[in-house]
Amino acid sequence: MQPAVEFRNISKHFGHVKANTDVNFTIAKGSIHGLVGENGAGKSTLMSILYGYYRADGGDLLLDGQVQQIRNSQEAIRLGIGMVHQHFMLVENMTVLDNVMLGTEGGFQLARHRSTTEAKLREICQRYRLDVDPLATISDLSVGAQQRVEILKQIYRSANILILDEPTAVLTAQETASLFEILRLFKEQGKTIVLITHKLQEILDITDTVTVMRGGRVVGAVATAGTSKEELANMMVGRPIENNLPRAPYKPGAPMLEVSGLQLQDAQQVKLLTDIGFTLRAGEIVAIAGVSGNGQSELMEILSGMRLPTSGQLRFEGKDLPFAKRSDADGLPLEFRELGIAHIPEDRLRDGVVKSFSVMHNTILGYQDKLKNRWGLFDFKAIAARCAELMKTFDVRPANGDLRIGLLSGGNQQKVVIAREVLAQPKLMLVGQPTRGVDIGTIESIHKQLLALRDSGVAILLVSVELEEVRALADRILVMCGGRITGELKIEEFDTTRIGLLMGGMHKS
Amino acid sequence: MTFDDFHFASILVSTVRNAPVLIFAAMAGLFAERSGVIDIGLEGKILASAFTSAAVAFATQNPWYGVAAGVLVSVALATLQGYVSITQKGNQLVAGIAINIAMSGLTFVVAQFFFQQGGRTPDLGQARLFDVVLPGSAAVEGIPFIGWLYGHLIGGHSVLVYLAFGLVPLVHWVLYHSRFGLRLRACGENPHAADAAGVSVERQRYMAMLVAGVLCSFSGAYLAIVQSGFFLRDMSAGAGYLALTAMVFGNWRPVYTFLGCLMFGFFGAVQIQIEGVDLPGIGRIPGSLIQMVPYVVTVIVLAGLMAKSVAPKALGTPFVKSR
Amino acid sequence: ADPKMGIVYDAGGKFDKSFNQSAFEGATRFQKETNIKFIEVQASSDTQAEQVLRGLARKNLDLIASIGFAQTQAVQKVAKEFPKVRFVLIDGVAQGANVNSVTFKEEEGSYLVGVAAAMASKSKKLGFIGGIDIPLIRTFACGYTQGAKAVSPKVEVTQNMVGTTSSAWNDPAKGGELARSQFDRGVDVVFAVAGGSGMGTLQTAKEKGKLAIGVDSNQNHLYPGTMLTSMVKRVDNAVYDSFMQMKAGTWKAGVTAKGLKEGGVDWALDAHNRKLITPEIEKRVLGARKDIIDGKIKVIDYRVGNSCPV
Amino acid sequence: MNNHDLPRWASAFVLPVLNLLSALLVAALVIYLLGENPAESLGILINSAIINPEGLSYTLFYASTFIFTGLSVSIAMQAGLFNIGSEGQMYFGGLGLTLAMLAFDGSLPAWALIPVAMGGAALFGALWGFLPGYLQAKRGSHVVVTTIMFNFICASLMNFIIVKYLIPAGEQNTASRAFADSGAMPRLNTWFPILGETPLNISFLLAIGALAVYGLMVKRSAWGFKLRATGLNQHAAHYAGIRIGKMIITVMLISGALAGLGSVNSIMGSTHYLSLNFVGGAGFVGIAIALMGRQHPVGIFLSAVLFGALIQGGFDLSLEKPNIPTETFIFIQGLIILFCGAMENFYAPAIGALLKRGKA
Ligand SMILES: Nc1ncnc2c1ncn2[C@@H]1O[C@H](COP(=O)(O)OP(=O)(O)OP(=O)(O)O)[C@@H](O)[C@H]1O
Ligand SMILES: Nc1ncnc2c1ncn2[C@@H]1O[C@H](COP(=O)(O)OP(=O)(O)OP(=O)(O)O)[C@@H](O)[C@H]1O
Ligand SMILES: [Mg+2]
Ligand SMILES: [Mg+2]
Repeated sequence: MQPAVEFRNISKHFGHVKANTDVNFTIAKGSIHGLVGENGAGKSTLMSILYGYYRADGGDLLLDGQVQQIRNSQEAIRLGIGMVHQHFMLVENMTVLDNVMLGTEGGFQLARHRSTTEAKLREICQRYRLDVDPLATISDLSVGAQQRVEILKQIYRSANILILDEPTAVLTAQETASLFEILRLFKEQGKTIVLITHKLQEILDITDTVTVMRGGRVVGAVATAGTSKEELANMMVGRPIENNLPRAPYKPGAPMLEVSGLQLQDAQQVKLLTDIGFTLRAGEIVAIAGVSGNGQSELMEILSGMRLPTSGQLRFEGKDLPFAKRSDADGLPLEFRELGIAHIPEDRLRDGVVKSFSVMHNTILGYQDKLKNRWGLFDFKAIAARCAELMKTFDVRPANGDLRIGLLSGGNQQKVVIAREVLAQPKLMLVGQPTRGVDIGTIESIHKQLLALRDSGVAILLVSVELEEVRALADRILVMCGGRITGELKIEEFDTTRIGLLMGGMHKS
Repeated sequence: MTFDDFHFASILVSTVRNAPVLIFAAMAGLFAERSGVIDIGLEGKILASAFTSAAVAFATQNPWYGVAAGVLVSVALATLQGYVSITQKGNQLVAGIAINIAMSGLTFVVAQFFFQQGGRTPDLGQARLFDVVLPGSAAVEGIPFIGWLYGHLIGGHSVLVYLAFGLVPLVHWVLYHSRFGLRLRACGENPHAADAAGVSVERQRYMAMLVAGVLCSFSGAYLAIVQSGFFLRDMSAGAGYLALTAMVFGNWRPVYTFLGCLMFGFFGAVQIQIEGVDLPGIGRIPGSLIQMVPYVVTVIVLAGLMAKSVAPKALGTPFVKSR
Repeated sequence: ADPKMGIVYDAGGKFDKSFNQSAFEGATRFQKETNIKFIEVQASSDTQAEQVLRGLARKNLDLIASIGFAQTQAVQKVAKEFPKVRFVLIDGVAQGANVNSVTFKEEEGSYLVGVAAAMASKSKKLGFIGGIDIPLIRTFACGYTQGAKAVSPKVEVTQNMVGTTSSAWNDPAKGGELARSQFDRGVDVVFAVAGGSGMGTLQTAKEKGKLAIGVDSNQNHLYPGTMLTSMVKRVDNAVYDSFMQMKAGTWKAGVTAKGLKEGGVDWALDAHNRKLITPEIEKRVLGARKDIIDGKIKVIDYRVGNSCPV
Repeated sequence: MNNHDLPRWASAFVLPVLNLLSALLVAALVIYLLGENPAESLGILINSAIINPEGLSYTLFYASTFIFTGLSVSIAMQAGLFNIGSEGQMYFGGLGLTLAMLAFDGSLPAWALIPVAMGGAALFGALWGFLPGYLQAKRGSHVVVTTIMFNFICASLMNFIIVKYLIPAGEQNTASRAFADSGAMPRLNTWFPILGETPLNISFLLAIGALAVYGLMVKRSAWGFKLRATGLNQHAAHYAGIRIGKMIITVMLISGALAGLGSVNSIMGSTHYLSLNFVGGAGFVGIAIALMGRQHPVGIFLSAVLFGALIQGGFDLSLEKPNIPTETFIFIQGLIILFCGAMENFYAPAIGALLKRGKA
């Protein structure tokens, strides 16, 4: 049978970065094809070429055996290609309906087609069991729901070839499962699907064939049935991945952070956090598990000084955190940092880095006052040396401190942020979604760093929606739902089902 | 002071007459900016179309040729601005400011070259656009209130005034209820999303600039061939910037922007009325201080009442496919 | 040899429909009659005024006419540096043995048009539209009001200024809008002293069938039928005379204030407004004119005490 | 962003020169259409603006003011604020300067009077920048709108103050009295007589100093880092512990002070009195300069000199060629801004192709 898609010698470079070099492989019609590789391996670039977002510098692209020139997304859409991008392609201040209609309005007058589209969407939601309100505004939706909107868009457009670029990075296990249900349905309908993910288990669970990329080239293509996580990891990273990282025995020290009666209400008096209380000790990792959007982000913002709580007691090393007498949180994160609290924010692009600053400048962010000399000036030689050192230790690639950080792949951006915060030698480390969108090699190194930090006596509060990650790192687990802590477990008691129930708010009180 | 000194009727009529210059320009700016292109070049386009309209209306002795020529020139400028901002991906503020400065000079030079009157065109005389008298105005003239309402507030304006006021619901409809508007807003908020949905961002932005060019030209035409009856150097006198202000004030939404324009028109009219009048408790405010009434009011309203303004997210950033 | 003449306009430029233009006309008249050319320059800022004056002085000009009070300090300074060059300053007073300062009694001319306006008005409500609120403009307004009140103390004068920046002289839309608003309030004669903005006023008066009064040069011809008269300020004469004196060798330094008597200001009566000026009006205005010249009526100059008696 | 991988020398020198030439080409066309010889005109322009020492001196005199207003706009831009209000801030700064002069020019010697007056200018300029800054920081009022409004308000207020309080009795000129000679900025022709009788004064050196300090602060200091972080990503700035509200207010104070200092050159360097609308658009020119110079000290300097040269050269040219009104140079300014500031990469693809072919 003709393959649905064939890449022939596709190459693409951005400036001096060779994102794709002589890529050759085929995707069989009606199959689910996995695409894996380290951060920056060129997966998104390749798929963007297929979707007409970028144009290849060289090579041919064949659809159903025909060479096609896909110059822009319109042409790709016309050819029946749909893509769910790594970063959401949604207009935040519009409704789901408008987002779906965008590009497929069906006429100059929107009203004519609004109601039919809406009806169709509701029907699709029902058929595929997607929980989305067509009339909701995107900015009000959780990331999971936004992901569902992206899927909904593609179903509505009934693409024949569907590209999904890391759709599961922000989904919970249940959400992932239901997405896969949909993908299987698609496959039954004869559609071709390309799935990019860093979670090898997912590859094994759903794909038929896998292509592995590294450094812009294809380094392997195998049938899923005949491979294993280890083999894939080996191909991706070039070395085996350790599954169980070594860690020192659990010996918690003095209480570092004591939280009790913490409340948070927003301007509309909606309760975001209710009665949060827990203690975090030196040398332990406490993970907060939960579906995203259940107050974890707000909790982290408060603990890092980015937001003021409504009430509650927060003590750090036995002393109250300096919230009192504050009318706004302006400048507070700096005070927290000076106390020894470091923070790896969950939304690194928004909070963690200044995209148009160089990598080197980003390694200063938050510590600018520590690094200035007595004239208030920077010694850029020393800072560049520090940055080079840090890029080496944390294996940031490319190791060029003068590059705009926005040009680095997500995983490498994350490494820079983590390196920066670790380097500050904090007493308490707040870590939000440290490995979202990060490849397995990098995950391993990030996990190693966090464990080393724990072993050296730092208290770590980890927020993660990945139960795998929680299991790999945590000493104790708190589960949050609806702004409350719904349960606590020791790592020995780890039990996916029970945690899942707690995450859903079903707990015996 | 009595209520009679404070000619409310006259203020309202004056508001209606003052507003169109701002309404046309602000609506033009709205299209450009909702598509993601900053339009600080309104002033230059107003000036250029004011000159062209007046010059052509004079030469042909037909105001409508003047209006048409103004549209052409304004659209040409908008296209240039679009070319720089969209295709060249240049700095949009620079492009706009450059156009403002260049037009301030060029209109003078050309006017001087052709008419030798110090950058002024001759009087248009009969080639002006005159006020429309609504049918039956004379009949109701005598009736208190109704006569005024029908004959002076609603009637008795130039066609362009009706166009300006009629434009507002139209713009609202186009922006929120048409395909064009949906795509426009998407391009201004998240051009990457629009692009991924198969909308050509560049094309959409060019179209927005064209619409902006057309609308903006009416502002100039109104100034020259309705309000003044000739062109005079720099006669836009900051109207483009005020229109921009009204738009920001209205949070880039047509109806609120329109209200912003009316507000400027209204306080401009109030300011005329209270000049030299003894206000109870305050006394007579010196003329030069009265001039600042509309601006002070704007600041107070902005600072006191408005929520944070939310510009289109992609405003000012050329669309480049990269991270 | 012929004397070398120069003329320096201020920021308004030689086509300002106001005193710069008038100066230009005077110089042109001189050139036509004598065939002696003159150099003309516009100084857009006070710094430039000094630069220009110095530049012209270095070219060994014999007489430089500086138009507008903004050049006062520059004239004073450069005149000191170049004692051989002579300067005429229009509208301002500068010290110096080689400077002739010419000012105008705008209040006297304005008084006359005030009289005419008050007589012509049916509503007894008069309007005044100035460019910017500065003493010179207030002087016009004050003289106008004095004249109007002399006809009848009951006459009311509504005053409006166009703006506060230099665009106030180039905003005919606002000039027209101010007129409309005054007409709405019952005004039926309006006096516009606002450069290019005033053009909007005159035009609106035409449109609304109300009377308007022009300023500086005779603007009666612009809208015959609604132009009641113009308050002419003979800057052209001042420049012309000065140039002529230079040619004849009778030029003298000093300060001259030109009023009705000296032919510096006047009202304009010509074929264009003949029909509007009734014999009564004409009689009354001419009477007032004579009284002022004879010193029987003293029109108060706003600038002297920075206040207006009426 | 989109430099087409040109070598540094090409993007830093060849492109700007080509752009400038393009602007001049259009200008030449206009001059030709006006009936004059473009080459000759350009010769006069360059001679009287750059080559002739007195002309150059005037060029630099105008540039001194523009550097200050350009810096004023630039520094606010670094924090992501578009300050359109430099015009009003400079105007108000002139008032501060004048009040200091009126109070002290009879009593203080020059070495004390000049700094005090400069302090007055900076203080009043800062005050006029403070209010929009405060409203932006605390109330979220868009600084573009408020600064436009404050320009208008300033014009009215100054009109009122000058006419009501500052015009000496019986004077016609809408200006304050002239200040004592001790309040004059020392002129550079004292040391360099070749400059002739021109107002170029030590403000020029101060402007250069301000550029250097600006460059140092923005690029090398921790404060500048915070400033730019605030401008580029407020979320990240907040995360980094930068006090955004304070930063906005501070930068608007500095921006206003810089604009206020622009009045020192105009008033103490040249006219020695405060007159109505003395700013004459220098604040708006500052916007063009900041944008064209890309907020870089060298860029600001070059653009300021270019604008100064156009004013000076254009003025002289219009003297010699009555067919070319001075307004022509306003048009040419616009063209230059367009070509050099907004179409900076117009020739990049062509140059890139040329270079590639040369290599192959
Ligand atoms: N628009 C761009 N400009 C410059 N460089 C880019 C651009 N897009 C991608 N790159 C670079 O190209 C390389 C491949 O990037 P790509 O996004 O395709 O990687 P990826 O495999 O999708 O990584 P990840 O797993 O992190 O999503 C990276 O080095 C990246 O930095
Ligand atoms: N180069 C400078 N020029 C002008 N003001 C400056 C400069 N550097 C610092 N400041 C201001 O001086 C004050 C003290 O500087 P410093 O950098 O210590 O501020 P800070 O209190 O740490 O501010 P933040 O809380 O924003 O970090 C601040 O108001 C700052 O904005
Ligand atoms: Mg990717
Ligand atoms: Mg600090």
